[in-house]
Amino acid sequence: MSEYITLSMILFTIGAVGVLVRRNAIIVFMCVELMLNATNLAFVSFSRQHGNLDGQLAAFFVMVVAAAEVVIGLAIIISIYRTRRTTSVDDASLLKS
Amino acid sequence: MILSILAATPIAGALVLALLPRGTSNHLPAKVVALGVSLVTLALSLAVLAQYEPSDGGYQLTEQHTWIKAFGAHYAVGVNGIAVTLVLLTTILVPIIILASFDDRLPDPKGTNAYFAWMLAVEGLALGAFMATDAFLFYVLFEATLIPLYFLIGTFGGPNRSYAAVKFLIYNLVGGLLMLAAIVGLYVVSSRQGDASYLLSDLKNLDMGQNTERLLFLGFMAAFAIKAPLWPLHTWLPDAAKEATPGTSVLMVSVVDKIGTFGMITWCLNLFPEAADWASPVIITLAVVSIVYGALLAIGQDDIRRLIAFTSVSHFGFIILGIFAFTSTSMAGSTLYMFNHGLSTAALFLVTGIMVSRRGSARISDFGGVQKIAPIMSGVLLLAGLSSLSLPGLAPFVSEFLVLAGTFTVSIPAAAVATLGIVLAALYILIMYQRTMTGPLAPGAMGVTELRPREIAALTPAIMLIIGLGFFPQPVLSAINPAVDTVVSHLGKSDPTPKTPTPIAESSDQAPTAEEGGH
Amino acid sequence: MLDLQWLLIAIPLASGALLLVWGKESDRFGHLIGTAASAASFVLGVVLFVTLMGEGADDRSHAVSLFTWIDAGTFHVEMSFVYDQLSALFVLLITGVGTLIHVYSIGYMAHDERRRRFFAFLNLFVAAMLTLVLAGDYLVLFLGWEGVGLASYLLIGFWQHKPSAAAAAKKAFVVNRVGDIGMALAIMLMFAQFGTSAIAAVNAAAPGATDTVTTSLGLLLLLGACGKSAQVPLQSWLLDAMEGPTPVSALIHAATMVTAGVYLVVRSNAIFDASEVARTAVIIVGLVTLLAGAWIGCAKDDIKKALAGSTMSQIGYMMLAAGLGPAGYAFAVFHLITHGFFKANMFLGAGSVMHGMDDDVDMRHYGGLRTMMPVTFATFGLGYLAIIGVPPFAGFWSKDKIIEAAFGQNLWVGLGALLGAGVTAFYMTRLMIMTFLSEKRWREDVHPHESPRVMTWPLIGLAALSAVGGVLLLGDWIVEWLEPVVGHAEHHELAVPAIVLTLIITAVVAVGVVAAVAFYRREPIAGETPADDSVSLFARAGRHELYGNELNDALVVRPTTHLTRLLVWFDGKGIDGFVTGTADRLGDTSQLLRKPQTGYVRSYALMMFAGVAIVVLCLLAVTLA
Amino acid sequence: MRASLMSAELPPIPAPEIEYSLLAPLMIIAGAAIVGVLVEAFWPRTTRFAAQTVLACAAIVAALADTVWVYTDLDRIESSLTARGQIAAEGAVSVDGPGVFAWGILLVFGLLSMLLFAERRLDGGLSAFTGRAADAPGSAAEADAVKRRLEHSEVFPLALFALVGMMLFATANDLLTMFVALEVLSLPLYILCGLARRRRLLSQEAALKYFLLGAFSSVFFLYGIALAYGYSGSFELSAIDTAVTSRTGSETMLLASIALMAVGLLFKIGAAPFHTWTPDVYQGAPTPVTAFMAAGTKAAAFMALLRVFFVAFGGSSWDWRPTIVAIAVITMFLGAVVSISQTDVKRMLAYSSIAHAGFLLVGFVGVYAGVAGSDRVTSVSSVLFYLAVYGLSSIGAFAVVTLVRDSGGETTHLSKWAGLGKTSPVLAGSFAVFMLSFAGIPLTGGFIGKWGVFSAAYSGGFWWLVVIGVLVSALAAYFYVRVIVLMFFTDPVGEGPTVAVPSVLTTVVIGVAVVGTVGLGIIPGPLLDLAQHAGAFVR
Repeated sequence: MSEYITLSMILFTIGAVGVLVRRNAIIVFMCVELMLNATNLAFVSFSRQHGNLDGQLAAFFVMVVAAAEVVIGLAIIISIYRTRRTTSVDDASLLKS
Repeated sequence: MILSILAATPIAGALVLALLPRGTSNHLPAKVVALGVSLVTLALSLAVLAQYEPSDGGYQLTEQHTWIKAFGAHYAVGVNGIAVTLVLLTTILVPIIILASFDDRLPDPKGTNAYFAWMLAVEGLALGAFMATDAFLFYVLFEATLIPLYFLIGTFGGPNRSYAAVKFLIYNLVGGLLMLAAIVGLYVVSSRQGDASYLLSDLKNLDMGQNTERLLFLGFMAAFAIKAPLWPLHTWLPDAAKEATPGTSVLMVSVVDKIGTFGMITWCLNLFPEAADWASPVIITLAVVSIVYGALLAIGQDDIRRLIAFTSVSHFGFIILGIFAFTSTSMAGSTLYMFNHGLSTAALFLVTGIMVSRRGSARISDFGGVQKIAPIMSGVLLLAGLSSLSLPGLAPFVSEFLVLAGTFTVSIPAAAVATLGIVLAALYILIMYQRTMTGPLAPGAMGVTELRPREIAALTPAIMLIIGLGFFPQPVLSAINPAVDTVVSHLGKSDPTPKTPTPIAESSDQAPTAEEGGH
Repeated sequence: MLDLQWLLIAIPLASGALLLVWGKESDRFGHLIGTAASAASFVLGVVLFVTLMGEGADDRSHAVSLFTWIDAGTFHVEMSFVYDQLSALFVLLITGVGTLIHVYSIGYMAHDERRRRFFAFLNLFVAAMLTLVLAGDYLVLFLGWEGVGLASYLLIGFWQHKPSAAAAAKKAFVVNRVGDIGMALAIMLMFAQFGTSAIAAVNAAAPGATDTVTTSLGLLLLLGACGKSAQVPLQSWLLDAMEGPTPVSALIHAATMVTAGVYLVVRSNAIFDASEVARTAVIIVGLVTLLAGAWIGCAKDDIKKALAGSTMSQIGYMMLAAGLGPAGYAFAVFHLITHGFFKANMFLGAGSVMHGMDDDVDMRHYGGLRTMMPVTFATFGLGYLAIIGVPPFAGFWSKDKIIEAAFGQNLWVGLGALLGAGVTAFYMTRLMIMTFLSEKRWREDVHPHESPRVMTWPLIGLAALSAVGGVLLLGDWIVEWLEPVVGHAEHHELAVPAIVLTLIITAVVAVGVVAAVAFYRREPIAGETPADDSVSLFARAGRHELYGNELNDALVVRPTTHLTRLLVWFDGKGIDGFVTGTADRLGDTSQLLRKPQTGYVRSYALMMFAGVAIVVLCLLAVTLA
Repeated sequence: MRASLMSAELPPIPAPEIEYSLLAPLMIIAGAAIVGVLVEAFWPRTTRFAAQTVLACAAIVAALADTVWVYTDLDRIESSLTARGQIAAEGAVSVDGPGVFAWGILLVFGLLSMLLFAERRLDGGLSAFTGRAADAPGSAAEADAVKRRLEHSEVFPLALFALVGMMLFATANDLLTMFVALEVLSLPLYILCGLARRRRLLSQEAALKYFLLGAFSSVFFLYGIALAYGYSGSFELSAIDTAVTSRTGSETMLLASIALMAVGLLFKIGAAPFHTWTPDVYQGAPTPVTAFMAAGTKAAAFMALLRVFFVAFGGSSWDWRPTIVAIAVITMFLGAVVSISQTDVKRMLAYSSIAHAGFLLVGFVGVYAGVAGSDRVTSVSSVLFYLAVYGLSSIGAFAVVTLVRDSGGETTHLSKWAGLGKTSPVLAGSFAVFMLSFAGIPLTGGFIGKWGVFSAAYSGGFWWLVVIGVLVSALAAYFYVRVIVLMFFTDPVGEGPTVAVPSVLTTVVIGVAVVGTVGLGIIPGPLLDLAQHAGAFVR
């Protein structure tokens, strides 16, 4: 059982590192999605472990939320892309200090 | 009820002034309204005095309503002899200040209404602080006085006013917030022993435990020591006094700073008697340092207003010394000193303010020989100065001597070093007088013309009181004594008895009255 | 009747206040009001004195309390006055000499536009001085003490437009304040020890107090007395004080105020009687001042400063006498009174001379004035004879008694006093010669003339008193009169009969006179003061007032100035620097802390991630540790 | 009918029991939001903005009225002396005193924000939101949108969705609901942040940053939920509490769960070191949105924080308190210190909000639940009061910001504010009142708020934290005071700022905020009693 949790953690960490190192907003965003799915894996594993369905249910909720997030996120990224012709998160740094 | 009306009158006056149209070019209506309100307040305070029974040491004319139930805070007011003295001082000084400030040249004349409105606001809040018998109410009013003063300094002061205003505010706020921590602590301690209450009468009997008591005492003392100001927490005062208008300076030093010393007696000593006793050696030391240090610094100043500010540091040292000597003599002296220092500093600030505004400079070296063209002004300056150096026959002498004599009975070194202050006081006043008023007329000082009738009218009451109380301080002292005795006995202290009582203690010449003297 | 003693004070006080407040319209007659007030006080003083004489010898101390001045805690002070044998004499001296000087001032200040204010200040002085001598409580005495100080300050600096006058006034006040520390501490000590500062009570309790207490009290009072009476080491202000108008010098700085120190010691006799150390200190101070003043008097060319040196010296005699205890108190007072007569006389004479010499004070510019100013010369001459102690003039009697008593105490003290008498004769003769006798040295444009009557009549009055003042000693009257106040003196048998001593003294005086004549008649007196390096070290030191000012500068003034500068620096850079420095540091911190806010979202994410790691580790560490 | 759809072998799923009367406020807002979407689709463009405004405001007012009714009707819980209310919606929502109180203040904030959203008089008759978000800034299309006076009236339903998310967040009784609520409140805000009419580049950047960091933080929160679930086997707070008190599972997992959930929540309240988004987003977002976020998000997130930590993790408070104390100190200090060197009003207010998060955390770590039968101020009641006052002053302050303008829209650089007190004393005076309240000067609500959180901390034994708190308050006061210096004591540079004349909407907002701020300083009693009355959380 703990292997799944370990995997989930590894995936989560990969996602987090991806967020930190990648410049492309889309990829950063995809890394967040990866982290969400790593969490889903954890939910399902724990659900199995505890023998109730709450965790699995949670996974569905998370998927829906993730979908909604994708909509919002892509909208924002696209609108920025239209303005700046780039999706690099490093270019959006007018607001600082 | 009358106390509430007394405090509310100037506040209401301030609101009226704020709403008054900005009218004519000389803003006379606003000035007259302000003066009128302050005189009504004075009349009310005299009415309070008429109802006050001096021989009673407790709180009178009390009023009490629950204010914030969750905090145990009350709207509770009342006056004892100490409070009534300071109420009187405030109400006497404000009309003088307003009258003397009629012609102040403000950076923006449109602000005249605001100028006087803020002054009245200070008066109302200060009166409230003196009359509050609830720690929370006291704290709120104590801190609230910062805002009008902040605006008075920052809006209407000299070129460097915003720096001075911010320094004033932050400095005092640091103290005030430390006191807030203690106020919060009081609540916690009090609520642990039943229903929370901030009433002075309840807090007096609170059992807090040694360490808590000391911590809370330090919190209160931090605020008061900055306000009063005690060395080395004084550096905001010279800057503020230098930039503020004379009227503001008087309000600040003569009235609002007195809340600090008043708070030491009424709150620190009543609430934390053991902690006060514990801290007294350090505080006495700092007070003595203040006396000498303030005086020496005053000698070294070239700016008249900074000089007066440093003299106040020195005088506040005396007041604090008297309070923490814990004898009824010295404490009565300190209380009287608050009153007298208020008067003498008011006279000094106002007359030098007139000088400075006519000369366009506050540097002592820019004056010289003014006596020749303005004899009355120089006379008033000299008299105010002499009162500041505690010349016998003028009011501050009585209080200063009481402080010293009372202190001497418990600490000879403190009294002896403090006595050095009387020489230094002579130096700073007389050097200032010598450089500004005597000698040949300085080239730029031609414009320092004689006092005008309105200015004389403003200064006369202060001067009369300074002289009158020099010979007849007893009316004030008789109100102060019972209250001070109550505080001293709450501290568990009593005055040391004479070591070699005189064999004819009640010699024939003083027999009739001496018996009344013993408490 | 004797209850009216407060009126003595009230009359001049009211007059002074009136003159100050009343506007310009009173300029024409203000001086008359002032003089009348002083005269009224004098008349009342005489009436009271006569009444007192009528009382029995033991009933002559009459106390009255007007009101409770201060009552706070355990501190209680009555505004009380005592009219007794001692204060009665002083009242007469103050109001009598005071009135004469008021009269004199009418003429002397005739051309001063601020004459009204001058008289107001004089009245205030008289009121304060009377308060001082009538006070029944040390604190009331202190009130008068400071009141005369204030009046002295105002009058020395009366011509405020002269920077030197203003400086001298300030110096006088400040130096006096140093003495006041002693007074103030003494009163506090009385309060702490005896629970009262009423003079009678303190004097009654003093014998019961410990040595430490009485010695401390004595020394503290002596410090006060030194300030007021210009005794070493607080002597430096008196010579500068001559900047004031001459009537002021006569009244305040010769006849009355400067003798207040002596009065204080005599009044506090019980304290000094109880402390050998304090008495000795008084003697030493008196003796040193006696000689120092005489020394200075020998070297000054400024007529007023020469007289001021003499005043110091004579007060030194009084101090010395007072330090001798019951044996000397009466003689101290006696000398104080005779000195009040002749010194006021001479000061007014000097003023008269200056009046005729266009306010020149340099004796080197005088000479041969006896013919131009006969009345002044004659009256001054009587004063001269009195001060050097030529029988039977007033000074002879008083000084003789003091020297005699000094020998009774200690041979060396006696010798010192005797030497002083000789030197006195020397410098006074020098002064007479330079001013009135020798050849005329005044400049062309100066036209010496006798002063108007309003000035000469007081001179004549004072001269008469200088001549006959010795009658107070007739039949030891003054000794017996004062005995209830100062106590009975044990009579000391001297090694030589009194008459022999008197002869010796007279001989010494004669030597002084002869020496001066020899010195100053030998060759013409230079018209200008010789340069410092052409005169003897002795003269040079005298001219520089024995370097008292330099000493004060080095020991007190300069260190204080440096300390003040240092503290101003410290206040700005140290204390306030700490405050503003803290503010600056916070500003720097603020700049530093805003650096991580780079605007790059990835760095924000990194910070968050690091934050997550830290929070997790913290939680684990807290729990597992 | 129903029975025919069910297959025989599946267990019957009972119909959930929903307490509609208790949840009505939530339903009203959610319903209004959905109706808003429909209005967007069908209502004629010309009056759509007005219709949306009326709809939103009416819904909020109705919800507020209902909230009051719900609050007064809350039942006292038998088992606890201080808690009132009940668990509703099958354990998903906890309608208890603090929660409903939070609804109340959130709805008030929402209403005031809607008034700001609806202000159209400041910028040539158009709202503060861009006409067509899809247009690139500076493009011809954008100019065309302006010419055609297009407006995004979707902001109202979006805001309502965010509002319902906040309300749910504050009352969520299980972690899954809480997560959903978090997203419901966040997602609309991400969009709203990017809709500014002026300075669109900044606005879009703010949206992007907020979105990326928000998503990042909510993943941590979610993983924390997963671990909590793994630890206890349930999402319900009370069940987790049971597990925590009995210490059944792996300690490490519990602690990691606490840490990760704390991160998500601390991110939302803007506590250091998770504050980095705050200044950038506050500055870039349209000011009405900033006001809404500053007041609403902080309140909702704080209630969630309190609920999670007091109800679910209350049993291990000794584990997390030291860390939270450290975070409180760092947050206070950082917010106060960095704001000193800010030159932009909105950024400064952002840092100030960080500092206030710190002060609120001070009240929170007191973990003081009160004593039965005593009226002592508790952590919950003090934080509730603080949130109310802070939110009110914040909205007021941002409302003032919308009025100070130059040709390019709002002028938020502090130097442009110099002399504002001379040209428009009333406006500057109002701003000064908010600043003084933030600084905690007596006679303003901020003072009472500070007193409350400090007393909770003191009661919880952290007197030294109170001392640090007051010292930082003094530090924080410095920059509030500096703004007053600038407005009142400094002469205007050049022409000085122009103050747009607002419509009655903004005026009302500022007026209410001023009256509320001062009123709560002088007569805090009623609101305090209300907060006291709210009592503890229902488990």
